[in-house]
Amino acid sequence: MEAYIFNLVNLIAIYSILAVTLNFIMGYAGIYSLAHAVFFGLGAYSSAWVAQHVSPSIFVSYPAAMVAAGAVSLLLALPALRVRGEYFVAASLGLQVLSVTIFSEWKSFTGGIGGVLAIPPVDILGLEVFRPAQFAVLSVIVLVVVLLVINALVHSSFGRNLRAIRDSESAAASFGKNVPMIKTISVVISAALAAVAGALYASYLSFINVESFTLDTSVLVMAMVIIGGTGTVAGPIVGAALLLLLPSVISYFDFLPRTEIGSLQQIIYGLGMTLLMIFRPGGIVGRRSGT
Amino acid sequence: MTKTFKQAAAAATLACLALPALAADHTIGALFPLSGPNAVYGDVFMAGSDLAVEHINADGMLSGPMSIAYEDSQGLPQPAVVGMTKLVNVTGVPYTLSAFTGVSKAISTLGQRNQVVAVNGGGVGPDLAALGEYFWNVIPLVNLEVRAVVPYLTEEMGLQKMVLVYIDDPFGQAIEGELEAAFEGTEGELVGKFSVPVTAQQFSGVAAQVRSAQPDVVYIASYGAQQIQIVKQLRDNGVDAQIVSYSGYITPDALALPETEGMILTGQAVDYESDDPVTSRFVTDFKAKYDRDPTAYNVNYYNATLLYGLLAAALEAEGKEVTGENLLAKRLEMKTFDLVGGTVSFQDNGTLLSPIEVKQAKGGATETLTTVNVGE
Amino acid sequence: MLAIQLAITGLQTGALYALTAVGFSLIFGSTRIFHFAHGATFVIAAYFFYAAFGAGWGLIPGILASALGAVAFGLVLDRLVYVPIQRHEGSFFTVFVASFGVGIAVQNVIGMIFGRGFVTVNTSLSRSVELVPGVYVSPLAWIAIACAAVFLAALQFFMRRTHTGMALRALSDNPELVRTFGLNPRRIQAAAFAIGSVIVVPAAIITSATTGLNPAIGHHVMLISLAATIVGGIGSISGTMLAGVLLGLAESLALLVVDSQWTEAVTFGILFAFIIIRPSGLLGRAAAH
Amino acid sequence: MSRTDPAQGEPLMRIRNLDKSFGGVKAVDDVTMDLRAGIVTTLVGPNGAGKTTFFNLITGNLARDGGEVTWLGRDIAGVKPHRIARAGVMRTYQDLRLFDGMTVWENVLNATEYGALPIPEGRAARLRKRERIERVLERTGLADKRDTRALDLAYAERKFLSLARIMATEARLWLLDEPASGLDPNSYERFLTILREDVAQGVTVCIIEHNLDIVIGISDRIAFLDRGRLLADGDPQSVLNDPELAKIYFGDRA
Repeated sequence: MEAYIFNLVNLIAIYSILAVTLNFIMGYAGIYSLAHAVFFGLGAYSSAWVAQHVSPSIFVSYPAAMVAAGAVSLLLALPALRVRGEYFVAASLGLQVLSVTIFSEWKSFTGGIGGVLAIPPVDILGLEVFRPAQFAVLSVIVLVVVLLVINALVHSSFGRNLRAIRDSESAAASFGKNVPMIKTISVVISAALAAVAGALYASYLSFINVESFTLDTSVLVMAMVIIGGTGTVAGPIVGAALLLLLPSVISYFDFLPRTEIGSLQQIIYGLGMTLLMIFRPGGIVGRRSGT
Repeated sequence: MTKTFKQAAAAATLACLALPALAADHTIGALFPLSGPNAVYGDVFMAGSDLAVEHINADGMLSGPMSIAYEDSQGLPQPAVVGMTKLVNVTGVPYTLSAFTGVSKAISTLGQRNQVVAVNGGGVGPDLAALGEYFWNVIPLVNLEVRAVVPYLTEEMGLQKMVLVYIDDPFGQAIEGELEAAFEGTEGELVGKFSVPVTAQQFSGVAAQVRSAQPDVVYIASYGAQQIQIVKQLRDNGVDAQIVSYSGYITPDALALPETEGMILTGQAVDYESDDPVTSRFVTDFKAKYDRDPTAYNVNYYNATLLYGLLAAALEAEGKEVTGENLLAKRLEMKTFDLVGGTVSFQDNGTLLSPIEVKQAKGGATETLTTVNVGE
Repeated sequence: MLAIQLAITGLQTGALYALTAVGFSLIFGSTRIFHFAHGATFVIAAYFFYAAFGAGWGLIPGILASALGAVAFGLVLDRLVYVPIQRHEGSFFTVFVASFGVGIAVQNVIGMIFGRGFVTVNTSLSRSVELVPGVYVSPLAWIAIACAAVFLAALQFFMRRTHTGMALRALSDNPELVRTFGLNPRRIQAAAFAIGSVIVVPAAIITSATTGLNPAIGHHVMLISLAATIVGGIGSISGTMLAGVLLGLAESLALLVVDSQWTEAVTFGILFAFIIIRPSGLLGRAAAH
Repeated sequence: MSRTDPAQGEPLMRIRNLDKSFGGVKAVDDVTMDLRAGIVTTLVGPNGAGKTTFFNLITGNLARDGGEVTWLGRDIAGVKPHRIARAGVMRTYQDLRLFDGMTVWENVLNATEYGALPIPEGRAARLRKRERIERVLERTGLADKRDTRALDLAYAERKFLSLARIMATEARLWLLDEPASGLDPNSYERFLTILREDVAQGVTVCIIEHNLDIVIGISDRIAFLDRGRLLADGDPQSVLNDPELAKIYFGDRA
């Protein structure tokens, strides 16, 4: 029973990190990425590879994951600098689909659809953390650290620069801001921190494969941000918790046929997104639209 | 939010979370595809396992009522791992039924780490034999099927040039390896190999490639809805060579497809006519309950479930606790079991041996052409 | 020979892509609504046909049911989702998310009703005949190509020669202008949805007989439509058609070089490259910024 | 603050034979002029004369087709807008382009923050910056609104915020695109006061304006643009009294 709750805590913490980091570029920089799962995946695969081949120490595998994802995120920064709006969404979709193909085909690194098996548990100064309860402590601490980092950034001049760019790119440039540089840095930070979620995920489940890093995941994380509230601190976490609790709550309605639970959950979150956009586009936590 | 509402909400949440504790005395888990393109298998598997539960409970074999907690794997590794985590941590089962090669490989680490037995009756990838002592197979793996069918094709039917169309996942890759090995030192050869992604449904391009390789015979290694599409689209696009597939093709949907007519298929041989009490009871009750003839999958999951009943009953008779660890010890101790199809014994790697039938699809059913003993 | 066969296969696929994409392109180009639920329209059209045809209604009633379903869905979505959102806020992302949500819901509702597996409409028309030795073409391929040609020509005529068509073209540039013509922009928008939805019907029906349907197919349809619209150039109907055909060809001809699991990557690699290098697309007029 | 060199009246920015066309239409056609230190130059001309395009060209927002622009003697061809801004050329926009989601305070503060990554600054520097912004807000009458989002301001307040952003920077050349249009008499008195004070401090201003009271009230020099061509560039009286120019300018109203 406790294990079940800790299990949920772990999943919520991991997805919260994803939602918070996506919110960082979506809510503050106006970069609407549908490729966030790519960096989640990169983080997971890289940390798994490092854990298996170099060292499962958190001080080795996690930074490695961050570096890998941060480097590849330059591919996402490229369209982010060139285009906005619908074009960027389409570009990020393209990147997401391409990455899934590469995740499926680069079998020596990712194991393809068969995935990476038997990933060693994460090692913190000699302590192997894999039991749900211990892991919950780790995942919550990591979430808090990520939150602190993001929060500090958002409230610094960097965060103001991001919001300035979101509101008016040309005016931001007219006030001396290196718009491409700031956008690139924000994408890199977001991707690197999302990779931490991937590293947690890989060491927690001890198994990863491409299915966890598809467009569906990107959409799910986006839904978490939007349902919770774009550009707010608590929104993404509320959204993550809500969407992850939804299936467990639905699965306790015994009268529902087992095979329909998945569908029902999807219908609820699909319609939830639509209704929210019609009646409260700012999300659950967000303030009402300004105009 | 008012305080009462908060309390009510908290209470409701707790009540929800507390439910699994009320589960039946003997609960085992199952990770079957209940939704998605492979859901048809879930129905077939459940038909077998549900009947076994009925029999075990009717016989009062165990101290309390037995039930199965089904989790939907969709036939995919990722949902399966999530389901397995739930079965291990929440439901707290000592024994799970598994299916599909990718699923089984993915959950095996969790099973091994938490000492929970996982029994496969559906996946046939040869590497399923090497997933650790907590992973058992009650199905002959596909290497046996391949080794049975290749000589039949090349020698009996004179079909030398084969093209393989396989799904790009652990199962498909395993088949590819097995076929390569099976053709070594024979007259025949593998003249083309085309992999298709798991989610693909458009095969006209692949069909053109298959045709241009001019094979005598085409081997299809996929599952569920996809393999039906492959066969249909190959035929639609002018491939008229003999088509061959494995036991996974033998599902009601696939046999109903007009294009299936004449295909060569393999599968484990089950002697439904056997007069041992377990087999005849299974065949009679299965026909009565589902109004159709049982297939090998029905048998395998009936057997996998019955195996738990036998092991747990033996443990209870000794006053031992029914845990994964004890179940494993008991299996190693008992070695042979009376299951559907006769008395069987496990190999050391936790896998059952069984003779293989080579059959041909005719009018929505299969006709046995020959039975091959591939045993070591 | 293989190349010719793949080119013909690609042409058939491309014709279907063009037919699907052009509906999205028309809606997006004229109303600027990021109608991600276009894939859902396709799924609805296809399953309505499947259900009606399967129930023995025959071909023509089946097509009518399919068209009716698609148009009704498009109009309802416009009326109940897009118009209310446009009333308080026009941000493309809000519209996109709402539309995405509808797409997810439709996919799962269809799945609950018709099952999540593949379904196929059985017809002898999907059976190929040998055209020249080694090249097989099914009657459906000809039907697909003919449908694409006829529908797209009719659409071009409509856009250039009728009042509503011209108003549609004007709508994206200047809704006020439409008003001064004495036309109601909201009506024109509804017209865009009706036409954009109905034009997926031939592709949906042909797909149901060739590659078969499943409820998740809308996703792929939508991605292809988006890719074709952008590669063709937003706002350009002929650009979208051209891009649809080219993407189909590219996907098919790629098999000469790579395994089939790379075909999707080929399409989206092209899309990604276009966005980076030439965001205005093949025939687009508007710049991306 | 050293705004001493070049001396008053010396050219800060030199513009030579500047050209720009859009699809065959010349938006800016062979314009040559200097923006001189400490001097207020007003660009006048009918709508579509190319005034805003001229701004876009000299701030690097648009690439020019021909000609030369130097800033403090350095050619700024191909230099990115943010570099030109950091070198001391800042502008406002006719449509304001405020950072709508940010508060008044953040808008002004952010206008002074150039670096991509936050650079830790000393306590003293922080205090000085704070005081400077306080002063700017007081002068523009926005002190009470510091925590209001830009989006929620009234029209005149938005115009002053646009000005406040540029006031807080250390720019030496201000390019103001119709900063006073639509202001009530009180507001533009305030606006004129601010401008005079800052010009007295050494700021150089180039301003696009239609309101003749403001043009007369503040200009040291007037440049008259029509259809991209610089028709006149001289002291206010001579330009305003030229009957030919008046005809072009007021033509549509006469």
